[in-house]
Amino acid sequence: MATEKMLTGCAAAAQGAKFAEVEVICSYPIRPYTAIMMELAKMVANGELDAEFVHGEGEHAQLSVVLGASAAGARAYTGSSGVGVAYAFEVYSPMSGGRYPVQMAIADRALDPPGDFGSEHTDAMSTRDQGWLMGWACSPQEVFDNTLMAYRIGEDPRVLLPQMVCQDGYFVSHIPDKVVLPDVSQVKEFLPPYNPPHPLDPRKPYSHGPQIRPDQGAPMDAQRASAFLEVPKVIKEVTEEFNRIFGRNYDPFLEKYKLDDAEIAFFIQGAHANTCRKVVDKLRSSGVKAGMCRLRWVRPWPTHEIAEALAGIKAVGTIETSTSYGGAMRGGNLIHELRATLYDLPDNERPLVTSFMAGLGGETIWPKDFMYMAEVLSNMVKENRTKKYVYWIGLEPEE
Amino acid sequence: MGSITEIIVWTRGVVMDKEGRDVMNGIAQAAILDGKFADAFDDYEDLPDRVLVPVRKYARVSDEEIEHKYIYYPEVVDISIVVEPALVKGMNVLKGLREGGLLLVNTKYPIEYIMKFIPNADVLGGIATVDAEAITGGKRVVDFSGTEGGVDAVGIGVGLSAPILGALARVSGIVKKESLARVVQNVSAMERGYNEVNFQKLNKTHHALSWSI
Amino acid sequence: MKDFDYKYQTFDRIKSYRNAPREEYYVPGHRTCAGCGPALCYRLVAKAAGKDTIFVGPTGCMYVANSSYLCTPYAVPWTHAQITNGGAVASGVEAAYKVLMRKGKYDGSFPNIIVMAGDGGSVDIGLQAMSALMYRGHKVLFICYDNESYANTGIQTSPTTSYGANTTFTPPGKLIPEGKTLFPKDPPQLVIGGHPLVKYVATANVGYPTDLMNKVRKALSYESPTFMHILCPCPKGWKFDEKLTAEMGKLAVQTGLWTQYEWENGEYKFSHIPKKYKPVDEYLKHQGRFGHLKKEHIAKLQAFADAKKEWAKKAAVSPIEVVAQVPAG
Amino acid sequence: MPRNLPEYGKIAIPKEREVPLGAVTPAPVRVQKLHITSPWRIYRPVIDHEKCTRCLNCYIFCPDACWEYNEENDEMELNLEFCKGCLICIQECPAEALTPVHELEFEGGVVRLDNPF
Repeated sequence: MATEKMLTGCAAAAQGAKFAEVEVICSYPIRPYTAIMMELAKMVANGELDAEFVHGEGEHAQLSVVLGASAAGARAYTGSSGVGVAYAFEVYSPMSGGRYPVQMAIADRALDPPGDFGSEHTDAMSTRDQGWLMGWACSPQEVFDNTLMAYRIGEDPRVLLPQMVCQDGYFVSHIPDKVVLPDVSQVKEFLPPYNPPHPLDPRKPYSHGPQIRPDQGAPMDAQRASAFLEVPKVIKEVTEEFNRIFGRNYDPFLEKYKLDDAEIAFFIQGAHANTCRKVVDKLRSSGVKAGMCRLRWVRPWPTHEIAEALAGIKAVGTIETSTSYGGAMRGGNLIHELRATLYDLPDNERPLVTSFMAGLGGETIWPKDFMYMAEVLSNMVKENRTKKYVYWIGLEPEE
Repeated sequence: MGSITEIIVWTRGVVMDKEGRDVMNGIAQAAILDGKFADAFDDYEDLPDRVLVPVRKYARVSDEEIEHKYIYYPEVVDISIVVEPALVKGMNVLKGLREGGLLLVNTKYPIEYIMKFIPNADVLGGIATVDAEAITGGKRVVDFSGTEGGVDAVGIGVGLSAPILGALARVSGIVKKESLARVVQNVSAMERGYNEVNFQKLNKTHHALSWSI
Repeated sequence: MKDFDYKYQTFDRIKSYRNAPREEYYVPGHRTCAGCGPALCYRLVAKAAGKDTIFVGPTGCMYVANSSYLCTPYAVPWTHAQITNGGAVASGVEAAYKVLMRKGKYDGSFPNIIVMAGDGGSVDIGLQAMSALMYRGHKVLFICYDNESYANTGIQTSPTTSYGANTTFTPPGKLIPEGKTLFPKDPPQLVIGGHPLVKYVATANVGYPTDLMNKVRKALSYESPTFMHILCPCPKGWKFDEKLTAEMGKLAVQTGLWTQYEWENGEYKFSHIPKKYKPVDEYLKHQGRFGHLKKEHIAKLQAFADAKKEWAKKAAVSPIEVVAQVPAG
Repeated sequence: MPRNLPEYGKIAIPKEREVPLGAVTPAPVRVQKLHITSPWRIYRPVIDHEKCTRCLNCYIFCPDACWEYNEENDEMELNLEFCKGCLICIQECPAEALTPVHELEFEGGVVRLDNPF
């Protein structure tokens, strides 16, 4: 029977892993994600979850342990934050290239220097081109749901790719909210056991990951790229099925909040969308036609869906919670892909696009900050031009 | 674009790798002294080489600047040089050879005997042999300083490569003997290779190779 | 953790070459050097371990030369690991088998899980993962096949490269005439010294195949992690005639530069101790990597060998205290 | 798409360039026939069955598992398709039953591969 509990994002992730009956877990402590492992450790110690709980010697080892476990045929789970995500970097590509559908929970955190335990998306965003599915949750409930959905999508024979289930450190990972936990039978209906095509099994020997010649490199890369062409279809199917079984109402790729008649819109991912939504309401009540588009999947990037959702809106501002030093717009990551996404819209439907560096290092994005951004966007509409690529919230020079 | 002569050198990993590299580098360095344009490089896929594994190396010689300098594989080959004769059994040493091209083998065996192992010899314009083992006393230099495009610390043509280079100069005229003499360490072995090469002209003709023997 | 009766394999002692299993699980058709010591080691290990085996192969010659271009010589399951993480990937494979067997998803006996890591993948860049595996107590045999260099990339120095070796990163020169100036790490002692769950560590050498195979079998019969350090002469990197691979192994023992032993529950057992040791030069003279050494350098290597002999003598009589004590039971 | 946005494109890997999913390949049985190594050989070890004592040294020390004892005719057999010619077997033979003979002395065994692997 479904139950409702107050859970943090970390606790919700742990519950998701438990309902997914993960078999091998590999931990290493780093805040804020570490609470996920603390919860799972308790479950294993109490016999609530029959899994091997391996204490990795670092994040690189975490990824390596779960790679081995997945290759041997177990459903494997790990996670990290911040510099830990960076330390594991070598193993991301072997994981996706070998088509091991492990799951990594990321409660994001700023990278060093100097040490900063605050939330920022730069850790996970730095790994976005390594062939992993990357989803972003904005609430503990969505963390729980994404955990199950990501396994189902990643383990689909058409996909077989590892998944990152990201949540904002602290804001989601450490603030409890209502989470509906399903009945076990619902999960059984939704998520079949992991059944890899060629596990490391002495009864039927296979070699995993031999060397290839340079001329075999392009087909190998194309193979992963092809899988990503299939993924959107699978995400749609799985989300629909999830909604049906669990009674939720997710759009597969985007949360489209009051976008239909919007003139200005915020383009955002993660926790700050919760504040943003309220600000949109406030703006609406004062007559500003504002809306919000929240990304649920960064990889695969839902190009067509975004273009359709934002077509006709006059000005869009990305809320960047990550850095891309020296990048095309000199700000964050989202604006690059968003501008590329909107490029092919007809002239009369293509929004003006700027970006807001906000929420960096774990700073809160206050409603007043969103109000300021709305003002920038409204001015862009008025002047019918993008004056600047990037606005550093709280750090802008006086004009 | 002028005519480019493409040369492939077949040798064996580690124990005869430097000899093969010396052949390709010797050709290129002598050609440059001749006033020509030339490249020489290992086959990147054949690296790292293993003891006795068949490996390939390439040289290009041209009267004009070489446009496809950075293109990895030659599309066609004009001269195939085999540094260790048993390779003719294992490898198709005439792969990609242009009609009328040259095959040069370091061997003590007579040409007719070597031909037994080359069923596709009808493409050849000429075949040459030189017994580099006999000339140098079988001396092979094993040194890794020149691997991976490194700077060779030992110098070119101390061992087997010297007579092979001499033989090549004589039959193909692709490089001048005088230039080779400025490149190789063991000049007398190179001269002996030049003088002692065996050559048999075959029926096919080549647009660039005119046999000087 | 949980009470579950895992079905483990048992092994007979191999008494002679004829008695060794005929089946090969490391089959012909690979791009290792003619006369490759590590390849011979791989073959003997696979033969001793048999078909219920999973190999984890971190990057190195035994990955690149063996699994060239989508064809591999491993007739049993094998997976590549990064050069960094052989120990961690193997830990994951082992953990998976534990849980899968417990859940009734795998009904065979517990497979042998063997990491075949080079010296770099064991005690240099791979040390952290190897040590963690030993500490956590996974039922894995970690083998360091030691060819004393990063051979796959063209013979660069590693922590087990001998003093005085000419490698492409330690070329002898005017200022540094001996080439490599450092003495090597001691892999088995690294394991023995700090991992309480490890109860069996052995050294072996491709010059002594039966001994090697029996040590592998003994190691595999433990339910805890085991470690083997296997000397695998490398004709390319050491620059000796490729037919001398096994001879180099034997000469290493006969000169005292390599010691054959087992360490079992805190006690040492030595084998192949020569009645009279040969001078180290008998070993060095065949190897081009030492061709540049002067008398004084060779004397240093002789002193190194002598110290090893002394150590072996002492260790054989009275067990040497181990820092990380082995818990009883 | 009503707005006629560009498609992502499709990928068609030609049959001859296909690679297995995740580069996971079936294990070989007895030999890896995709990787014949006879072209490596300069010298072939030739056995004198009279002198051979069946001590199996050649078998046990071969890195390429090329020697096998044939029980039926009580003879050692060499797998010429894979023998690389390292000659360890000759070095380890206590009976001097093996001699190296240059590969070109034998007219058989021509494979003429296009590529070294």
